[in-house]
Amino acid sequence: MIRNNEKATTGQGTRGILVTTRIEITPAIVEEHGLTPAEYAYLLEVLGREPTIAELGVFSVMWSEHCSYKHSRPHLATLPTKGPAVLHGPGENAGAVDLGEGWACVFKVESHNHPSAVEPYEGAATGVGGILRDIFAMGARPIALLDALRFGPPDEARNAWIIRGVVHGIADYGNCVGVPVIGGEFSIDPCYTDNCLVNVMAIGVARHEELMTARAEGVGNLLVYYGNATGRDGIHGATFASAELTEDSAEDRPCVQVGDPFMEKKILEATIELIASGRIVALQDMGAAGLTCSSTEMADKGGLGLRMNLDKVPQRAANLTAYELLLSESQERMLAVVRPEDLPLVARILRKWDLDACVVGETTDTGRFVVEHHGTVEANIPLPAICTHVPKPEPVQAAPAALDVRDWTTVDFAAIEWNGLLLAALSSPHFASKRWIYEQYDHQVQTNTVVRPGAGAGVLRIAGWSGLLASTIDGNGLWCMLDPYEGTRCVTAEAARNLVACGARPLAATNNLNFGSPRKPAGSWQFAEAVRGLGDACRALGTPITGGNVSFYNESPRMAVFPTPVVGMVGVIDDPSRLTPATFRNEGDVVVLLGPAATHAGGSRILRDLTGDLVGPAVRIDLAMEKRVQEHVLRLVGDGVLTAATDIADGGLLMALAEMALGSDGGLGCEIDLAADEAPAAALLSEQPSRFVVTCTPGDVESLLALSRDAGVRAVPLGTVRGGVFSIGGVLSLTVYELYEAWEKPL
Amino acid sequence: MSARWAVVIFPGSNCDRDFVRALRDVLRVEVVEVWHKDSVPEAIDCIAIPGGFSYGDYLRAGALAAMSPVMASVRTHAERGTLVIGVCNGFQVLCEAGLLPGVLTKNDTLRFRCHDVYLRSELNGGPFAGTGLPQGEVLRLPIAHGFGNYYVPPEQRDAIERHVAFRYCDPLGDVSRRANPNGSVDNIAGVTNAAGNVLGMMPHPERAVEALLGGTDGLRILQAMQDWVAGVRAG
Amino acid sequence: MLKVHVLVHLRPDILDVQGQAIRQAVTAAGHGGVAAVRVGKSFRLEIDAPNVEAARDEIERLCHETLSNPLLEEYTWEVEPS
Amino acid sequence: MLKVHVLVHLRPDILDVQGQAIRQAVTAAGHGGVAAVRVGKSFRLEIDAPNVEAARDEIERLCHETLSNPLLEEYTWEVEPS
Ligand SMILES: Nc1ncnc2c1ncn2[C@@H]1O[C@H](COP(=O)(O)OP(=O)(O)O)[C@@H](O)[C@H]1O
Ligand SMILES: [Mg+2]
Repeated sequence: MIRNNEKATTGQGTRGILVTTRIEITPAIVEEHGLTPAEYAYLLEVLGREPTIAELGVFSVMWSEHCSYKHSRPHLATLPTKGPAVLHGPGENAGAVDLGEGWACVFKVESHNHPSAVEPYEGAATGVGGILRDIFAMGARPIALLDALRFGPPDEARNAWIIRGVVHGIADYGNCVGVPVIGGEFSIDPCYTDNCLVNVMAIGVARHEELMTARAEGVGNLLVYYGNATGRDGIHGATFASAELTEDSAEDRPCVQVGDPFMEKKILEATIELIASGRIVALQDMGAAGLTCSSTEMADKGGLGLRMNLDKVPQRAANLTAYELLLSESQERMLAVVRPEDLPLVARILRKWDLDACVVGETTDTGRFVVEHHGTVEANIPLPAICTHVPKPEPVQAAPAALDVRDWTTVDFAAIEWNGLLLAALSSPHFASKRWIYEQYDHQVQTNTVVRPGAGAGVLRIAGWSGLLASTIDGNGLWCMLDPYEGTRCVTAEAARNLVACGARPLAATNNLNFGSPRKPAGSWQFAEAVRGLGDACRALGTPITGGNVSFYNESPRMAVFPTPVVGMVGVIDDPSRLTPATFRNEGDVVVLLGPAATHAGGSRILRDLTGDLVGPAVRIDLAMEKRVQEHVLRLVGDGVLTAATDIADGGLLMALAEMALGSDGGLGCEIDLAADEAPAAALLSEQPSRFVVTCTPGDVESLLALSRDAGVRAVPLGTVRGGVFSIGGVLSLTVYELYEAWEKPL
Repeated sequence: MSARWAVVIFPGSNCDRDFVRALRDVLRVEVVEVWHKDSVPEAIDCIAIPGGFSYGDYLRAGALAAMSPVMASVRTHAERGTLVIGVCNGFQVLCEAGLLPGVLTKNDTLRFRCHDVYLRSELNGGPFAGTGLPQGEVLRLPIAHGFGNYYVPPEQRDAIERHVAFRYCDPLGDVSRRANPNGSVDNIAGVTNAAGNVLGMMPHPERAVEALLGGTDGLRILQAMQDWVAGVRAG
Repeated sequence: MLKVHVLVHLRPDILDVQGQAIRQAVTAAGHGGVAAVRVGKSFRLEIDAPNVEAARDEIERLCHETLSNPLLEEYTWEVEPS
Repeated sequence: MLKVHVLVHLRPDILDVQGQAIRQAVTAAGHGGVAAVRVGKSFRLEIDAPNVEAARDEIERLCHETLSNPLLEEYTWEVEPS
């Protein structure tokens, strides 16, 4: 046994330190920890000796993609992150923007794809828990959730099991904590069969002065741990989330975590009380890589060091090793930095919620992460080596993958019977009513929900603030598969358009980048292109990125997911009386299409489902035009000209019209006529961006058309809102009831 | 003379703030928040037990909260005639505590359900209806629960019939099987105790007090309680 | 008809959040002697099979694939006298 | 430390919708032989008492007042070898 702490602290330790753990670090162990030989060589250089097994574990998780963003960081650095409204950009637990009147909105999206693929219920539930903690760790009370879900077709039993489990897991967790789910997405494609995508966005609000950061300050301040005790669950979750799913993953047992929403609710309330007391220096939840990541990041941000004693960590399993304590991803745990003199008050607040304040360490000025367990130093690592100076992976040769794309004109449109096509599309799980999902979510708790899920963006009021907050989350893997750059630009524009449709001015965005392996040329190229597109679109639309998440390795030996960036956006309706519905409101209103003409039906979700092929060409966007149309719609909303508005996205004009009918209370449909020279396939199915369907009273049509002309936005009257019927002249004729019967299909 | 209200808060309550806001900001009454480890003060006219997942609803919905220290004082108040309203989880707590008959079990759909329902009021005057909410009136209120399936054993049905407060119905007031969201016996959505001063209901009146959020029917119940207290005070 | 009783409990290394909350609440309510609680599920099945031997594989599969998730839970089963 | 195993099931006259749903699901998944399923809860307690006699009243109260709701459920318990 060695006790050569001194040597270790000065970084001159010898092999002797290995004795403490009695595990020899073989090349096989290094490989198991996901480190390349080059990375291991760098580790040896940093440490000046061989690592202990605990240290190897720490390096492994901190250098994993999940924590270090090593593959993505250079790309993400190109995103626009500044703007007049941005209070905190990427780098904190979550981003924050100014809403005015002293209010801040904190929001972020996180994925829990890999855990959900093996244990859908707990995987999704713990995903909700994690993103909520990111929000309240910033000092904000979580007020809403949105979930973006993607699965393989539910006619496969395993997919159906995953779908039900994920929805149930989100429901149980969010409902219990009491945060309403006010929107989301639900999309089906065979490419998500082996890797479902479960992205959850959370939104919180705080007064500016209540905002908290994860930057430790001061030497000799205490690290206070509270929440659930640490167990063996989820060990190496972060490295797990950074590796492809294989056949064996199902037996990758220790990675599965269980959620405890009751504990989450208690730590939420306690945290808000703690922050209000003004006695917290810094705060972070223990998420990926648990105690290690949360403590080291806070210390490193403050340029400090850390000493930690693992004997003080609350434990609920016998004989946990230092390795396990450092890497456990047990849920519902928080770590606060507290001045010693404030500890009694902090402990008193925690006790009210039946929580203990456990001092597990303190900040130092050494810049090192020193961990003791049972009287032995188990780790002694310079913090920058695991937090900032992470090894750079070798760049992967970026080459566009050859795609097997079928041109849309080769589809036999003459054979299409449009009534049947629409009904089939409406009853497909992708387009069918999501009521069966959002009715399992308490979408009204906290009594702020002004627009419930069901049509368009979710809208919240915030007591004490004069505006309304609109939010949406959007993605489209199909568009991005065809062209990751253009697709991502279109997705970002769609998110903004969703907000504009309800009358909201887009403010800022968050994103979740779901991709395959960045170590393969296709994945690496798709990622780079998507991030480039995201940056372009956000710059053009004036919506800075305030945070986000990257999920790589969404692939299995037999398939990779479509590149699927998901964009979450928040916006503001300054004048609540201008809130505009997404559904038909009055019989006799005139239906108008705003935006460019459709040129092709490539990228169409309906054609993909119909043919099983990737039907191209890719959807492209002119961002200047997009911005012009959006500003025009906001102007019309402001002038009170519109009675309803929705954007055109997946499913094209056909689905936009159908959804405006299906969401209306009174069974309102429409009678539409396409221009004589327009081919129905392109007109109805095209997913060409920058387009809205709006309605106005007959009396306002002239001014709507005139205003559009002045704004340089194409406006085409399509027809009229009618009770009960849904017809498109010469193409299809159905009743709203028939639509409804096809659409309302619970899973 | 305005009533003094207490809102009881358990760890895991999540509609407590909504209830307080409905009372304070909309009904504009005086409210005290009572933590589960404390007692409801003497000088209180109405007690609200809000919804949520007290103690995570682990074991059975409401069961662990029913054993908590504050419930002794709620019981004393209830016996003395103080008005008590339990909503959603609060209803489950009151049943588990034996202050109301019956029990709430898993929805027969086996799913959590959150949407608006219609309720027919079966109350014939009294503290929760007064004159503003006539018998047979149809209200529209939201539900949000996974355990709202009301059950009383057959031998107790006759006894509680007179104490049924609300039944799930269709928009026209028809109490049909289709209108029953959770399998509750006889479409029961709310009941009172025999004395008539304790009400439990699954739908959320405190969520329906502002037009902006989709309806104000919940206000009618809270206002009735308010008026009743004023009437009693006035003698 | 075979009567089979299946018990499914969380694996010992997994946090039993329900059990933990129940123990705290019953202790606070005066049942001081309760030192630990772990919660599981009990399934009473009736299976159409002449005897245990004929049903053993079916029961094992049922337990493994449907009634429990081996990632989180473990199970035991026994045939009850009918 | 006494190890007590408590089983709580719905009373026989109460429809077990969850059990029914499970039966349908397993039948659909190919387990044709499953004729009935009833779902209950299993609690494994550790009670600080020297022997069963000393703990009997406490256990009965716990089962009756807390672990089950007699309107819906019935319970059985037994002490397990430790
Ligand atoms: N997984 C989900 N969770 C909650 N709400 C959802 C989910 N999926 C869809 N919704 C809601 O259903 C409505 C229709 O969805 P979608 O057609 O994707 O809307 P949009 O075209 O506005 O993006 C929206 O209000 C959306 O928020
Ligand atoms: Mg969408």
